[in-house]
Amino acid sequence: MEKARISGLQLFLLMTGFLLGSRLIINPGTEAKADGWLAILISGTGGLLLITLYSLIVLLNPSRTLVEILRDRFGNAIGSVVAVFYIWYFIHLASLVFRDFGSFLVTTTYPRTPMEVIIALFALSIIYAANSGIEVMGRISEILVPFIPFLSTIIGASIVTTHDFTAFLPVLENGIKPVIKESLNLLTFPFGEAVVFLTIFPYLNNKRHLKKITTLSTLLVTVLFLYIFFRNIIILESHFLEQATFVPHLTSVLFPGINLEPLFDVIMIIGGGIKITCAIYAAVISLSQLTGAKDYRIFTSCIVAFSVILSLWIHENIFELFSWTGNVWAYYSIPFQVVIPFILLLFSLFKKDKLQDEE
Amino acid sequence: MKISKLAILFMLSILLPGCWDNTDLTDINIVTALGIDKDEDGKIIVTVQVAEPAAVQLTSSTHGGGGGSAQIKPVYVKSYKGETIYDALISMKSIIDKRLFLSTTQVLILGERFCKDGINETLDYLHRDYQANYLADVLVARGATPEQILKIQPDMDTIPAMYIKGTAENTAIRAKVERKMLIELFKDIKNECRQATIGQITRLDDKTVKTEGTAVFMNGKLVGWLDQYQTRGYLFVTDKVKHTTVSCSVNNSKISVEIIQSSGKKNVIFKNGEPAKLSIQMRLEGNISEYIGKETLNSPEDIRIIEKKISQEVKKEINMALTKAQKDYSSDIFGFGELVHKYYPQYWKKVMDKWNDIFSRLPVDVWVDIKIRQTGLIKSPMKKDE
Amino acid sequence: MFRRIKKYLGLDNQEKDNGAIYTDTDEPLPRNIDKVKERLNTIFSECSDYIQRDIVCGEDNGICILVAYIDGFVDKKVLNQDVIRPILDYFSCTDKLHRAKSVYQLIKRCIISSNEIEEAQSMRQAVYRIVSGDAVLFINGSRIALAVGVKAPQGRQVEEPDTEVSLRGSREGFVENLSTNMVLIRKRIKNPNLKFEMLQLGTQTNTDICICYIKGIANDEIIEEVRRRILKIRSDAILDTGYIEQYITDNQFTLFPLVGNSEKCDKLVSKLLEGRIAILCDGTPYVLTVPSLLVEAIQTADDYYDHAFFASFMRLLRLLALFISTLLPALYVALVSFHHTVIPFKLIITLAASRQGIPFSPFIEAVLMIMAFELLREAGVRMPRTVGQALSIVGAIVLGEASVAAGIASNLMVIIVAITAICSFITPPLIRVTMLVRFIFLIIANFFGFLGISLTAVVVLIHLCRLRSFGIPYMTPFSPLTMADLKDSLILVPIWAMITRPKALFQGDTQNRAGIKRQEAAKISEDK
Amino acid sequence: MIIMNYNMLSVLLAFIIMELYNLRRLISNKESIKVLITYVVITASSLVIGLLLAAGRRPASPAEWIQWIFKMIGVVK
Repeated sequence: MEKARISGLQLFLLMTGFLLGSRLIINPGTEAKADGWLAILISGTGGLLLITLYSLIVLLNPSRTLVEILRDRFGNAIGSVVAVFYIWYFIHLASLVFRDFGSFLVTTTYPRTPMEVIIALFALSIIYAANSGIEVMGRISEILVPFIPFLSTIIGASIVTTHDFTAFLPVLENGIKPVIKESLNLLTFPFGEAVVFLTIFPYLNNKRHLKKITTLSTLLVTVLFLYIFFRNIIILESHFLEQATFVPHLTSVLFPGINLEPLFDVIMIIGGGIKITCAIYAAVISLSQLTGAKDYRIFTSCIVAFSVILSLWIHENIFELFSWTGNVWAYYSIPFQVVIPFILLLFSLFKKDKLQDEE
Repeated sequence: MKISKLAILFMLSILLPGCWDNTDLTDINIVTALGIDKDEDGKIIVTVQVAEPAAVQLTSSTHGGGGGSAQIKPVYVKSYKGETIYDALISMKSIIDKRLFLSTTQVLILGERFCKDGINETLDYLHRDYQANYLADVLVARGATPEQILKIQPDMDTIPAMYIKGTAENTAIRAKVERKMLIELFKDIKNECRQATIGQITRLDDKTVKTEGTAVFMNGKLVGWLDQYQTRGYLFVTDKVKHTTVSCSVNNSKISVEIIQSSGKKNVIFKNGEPAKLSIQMRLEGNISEYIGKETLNSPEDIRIIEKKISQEVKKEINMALTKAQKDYSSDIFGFGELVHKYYPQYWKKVMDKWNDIFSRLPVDVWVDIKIRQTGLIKSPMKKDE
Repeated sequence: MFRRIKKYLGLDNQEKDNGAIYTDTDEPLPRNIDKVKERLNTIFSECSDYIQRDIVCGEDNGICILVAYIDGFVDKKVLNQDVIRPILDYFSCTDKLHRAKSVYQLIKRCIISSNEIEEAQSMRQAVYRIVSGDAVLFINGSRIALAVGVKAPQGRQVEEPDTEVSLRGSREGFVENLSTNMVLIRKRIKNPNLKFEMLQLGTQTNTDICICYIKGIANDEIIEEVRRRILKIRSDAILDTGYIEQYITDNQFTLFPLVGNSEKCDKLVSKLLEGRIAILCDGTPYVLTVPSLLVEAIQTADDYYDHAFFASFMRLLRLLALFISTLLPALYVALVSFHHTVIPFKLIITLAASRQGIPFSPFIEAVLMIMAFELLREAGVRMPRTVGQALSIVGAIVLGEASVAAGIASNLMVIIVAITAICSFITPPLIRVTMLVRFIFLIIANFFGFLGISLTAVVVLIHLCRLRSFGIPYMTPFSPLTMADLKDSLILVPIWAMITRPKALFQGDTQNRAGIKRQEAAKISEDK
Repeated sequence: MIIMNYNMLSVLLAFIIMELYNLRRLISNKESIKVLITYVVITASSLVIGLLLAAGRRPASPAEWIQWIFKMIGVVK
């Protein structure tokens, strides 16, 4: 484990950036149409529970990262196998964000630039960021993450088209089912993805504030999602939302006189960058602990390269990407985000005394 | 060492493939206006109006002087036929020199025939293309093709598109034309609860155009027009009036009242689970801007009389618009359907497809309340003292 | 790497040493004056400025003294008055017998009226004393030589530095003479806690280096670190603080200055009072300060003397200038060659019109213009001052006009390069950094537009966050966010509200140590 | 005749250079054989997949496998 410490504020901002991440590109709660706000509220509550679960695990296993906890609780062999799955999951997560990023830019601004080049360019800066270590990541998030809410607010502040403040009506037009489905989607992307932070929480300098930090971060993200959702639906109406490929981008070009698209690109680079960096960092740290490498940095470039290739490989076109993230990702994530952490928590609770005796 | 490594990689990744999206500003044609029409065979005719930046600057700086004899024209207009809009635009490259750049489109003019065939599906390209300008003004050309309108050479502005946009903006403030941006048109198209309307443009001569009136659509097809007064009535109901002047005559005197604030509220009143009637409530505030007549104007009662008269006038306009929409076109351009959808979703699901028929049968209750606040710099009208 | 090469060269030199070249050895001083003379003559052979003088006096000419010094280095009048005359007078007047042993003590205690007397116990020390400007007295029969400080005042007067001009505040700048500089500092901090640690660096030059700090304010760990790094320097020559800077900087592969420098006394003193450590070097007016943070680039000495509102506004302006000078050309290139959708309609007409007929792409155009500007700037700096001014006028007006008229550059590009140039002058410490970073941004903007710019900006930010100056993160107080230090960053609070010293420079408790500034603050409020 | 995607190849080339450089450091760091094997396996697999992608012979992706598995279980329709 790196000998580094991050402050509470840094963790808060890092986590907020992570959770906002690529959800800023893909409108939160589109599938539930006008009921998206309900889905956001439900998933926000669920996310709060999940993230509290993760922080509890870390609090019960102080200064241990994911791999060490897994090995402690499940035994060396099973723990290592589960850890390998987690590493795969983190890489997969990073590659999905890479892909979102790539398709977004290719669609909106760089139609003639090949996606692989854009992703590779992004990957280079990710390698640099991940190699800098968790402390620098915390510091960089301190500077960059506050831009996200700031810029999002600017984009929403004055848009020329007519506003319809009742656009979110009627409530539950299509029944509760799409709302549940959308909240499941939102719960697993992005809230549940915070399982990545099982490798980052241990670096917090003052563990007493961990629960407060995670709760605040989740709440802030939920509020921002609600804001973005209402902004979009008020400006664009619910019928329009489902049609657009990248809804927030659409709202950013509706500013009178000047086009705010570059601001949106900046938001996305920050959010997506932090998300990928966290995922890559988690994968690399876990891998180096699993193999017992002295320096985690040797794995960074090869993991990033792999996840770039994976991001190009994994889906053939944008529809596959969206339908897969919409339909499969939630079920695929549940074991990683809910089941295993829950078992870990149970194991940690029951074996707590025994371990303390050993220490 | 790490830095040098990164630097090498950057150079490699940059220099090997080259740059893709790098286009110089001098290599694009700045499209100021776009016209879309159909010919008899159902092919799409796309007209572009392209600005020549250098010429624009030259003409605007030496405007009125007219010194240069062989000046380049600030804009040129070209048309081309194709199967789709994109097809026509791409094929047009055979007669123009540079890539067309659509993001600067200020005005989009739709031809009458094109609108009659339906716009719902055909405008897809303008929605899909990343360069499309969602804030362009959309107008329907009446009695002329878009090409004829775009070919005007106005005295007032070097770029015709800017001139057209200016007139539309002007008239929209007067509430005599519906000013529709592309994004709002798309919203209308997408929204099944209301029907689209687009402002109307007509050509007067080769130097002037007039934007007044509104084109009414029904399921994406042009079905008719509203004249300027009906347009205002329609705009009153949809709460899009900003400043306008309503005139009327009271006892041989003519009064113009400037509306400074207008808020319209529409409602669908349900009885026994069925819509019973539509209600429209208007609250207006205005100032007297002109009074030609012999009466004095100094007591609150005088104001009351004017208020009543003006409210009747507004009511008349609203009723005209409603009659047109209900009886002639049976198209719910006001968006009453939206209210039904939002507050009575169960009922809406049943009648979704035949809402426009239901709408045209419903009686309407119009209620207008106007308050006149100020009378300008003088109180009583101009006349000789007796 | 350079250190390695230097070391290598240094070894080479030592191998080549033979009798003709003086080497540092701890040979003792010979008792016999003739032997001393012989040795000194071999050491200073072919040194025409080396002068030695025999004094023979006393009863039976029993006392032989050799005075050795470098011509021009010592004040001859003082030497004669304070050293040689008293000796001669004393020994000619007294009839007492003097034994050789007591002569040394006698001369040291009773005869020489000069204040600076030190003992040199070996040949090495004696030679060092001679080359550093003292007159050295070798007394026959004594194993200890006396070094008398009779240095003639050298170098220029204290004057206002050209590099850092201030509108308000002290005009005194440092000079080349180390002791004058030390006096200048001491003059402002009349406190025994102000420490000067002297060191000699450079195997050939034996330059005096001085580490200066205020004990109790500066962090002891950082002082120790500075000492450690300076002592690690193995070099032939230290000609300027710039040499030291390159040796002690934390990161060799960064463009950003991790060691600050200043020529102004009041600025340096305020840095010392904030807990920074200064490194002075004989022979240069530039004084290093460590740790140096990025935020110092937008701070000037004037800020603190002026009203806080104006100062804060100026700082925001300077930050803006920093951004403009690095990003503006790149943003322009990205805008003109990639993001036409972003430009407002009326502007795009203007831009396109100005680009009409320009044969180069915006990137090439920008590179050409910026290059031309950098050449002009360099020429202006290198030229004699009067010529330099003429040159800059020629460059700015004639070249700009002509290139537009010739259709090589667009009007807008000239404007942009001019604004960039002006802004780059606003933050002098970063002027060379912004120059290079500007090019990096420009190149990447030409290939990837805003995406490239923002990614590079993020990489630069990460780089800045990675940097540390003597253990202090370079981006402090912004990241890690130090709330207490924000009072002196972008926004400057009035001087009476600055009750604590920069927290980032301490690891320990700031409140206990924050005496001096607090007392100052209290004094000011009392005076009011 | 294989049509190669040159952009993809150049990206791959950049990564290969970086990873070879890294490999040198890995060896000089005297990491364990386990680390070396993991490193080589990951690098080689990304290289192989990258080349296949560049050649336009895209193998079935993990996403498709996962989807297939879920379809077998019956979670996803």
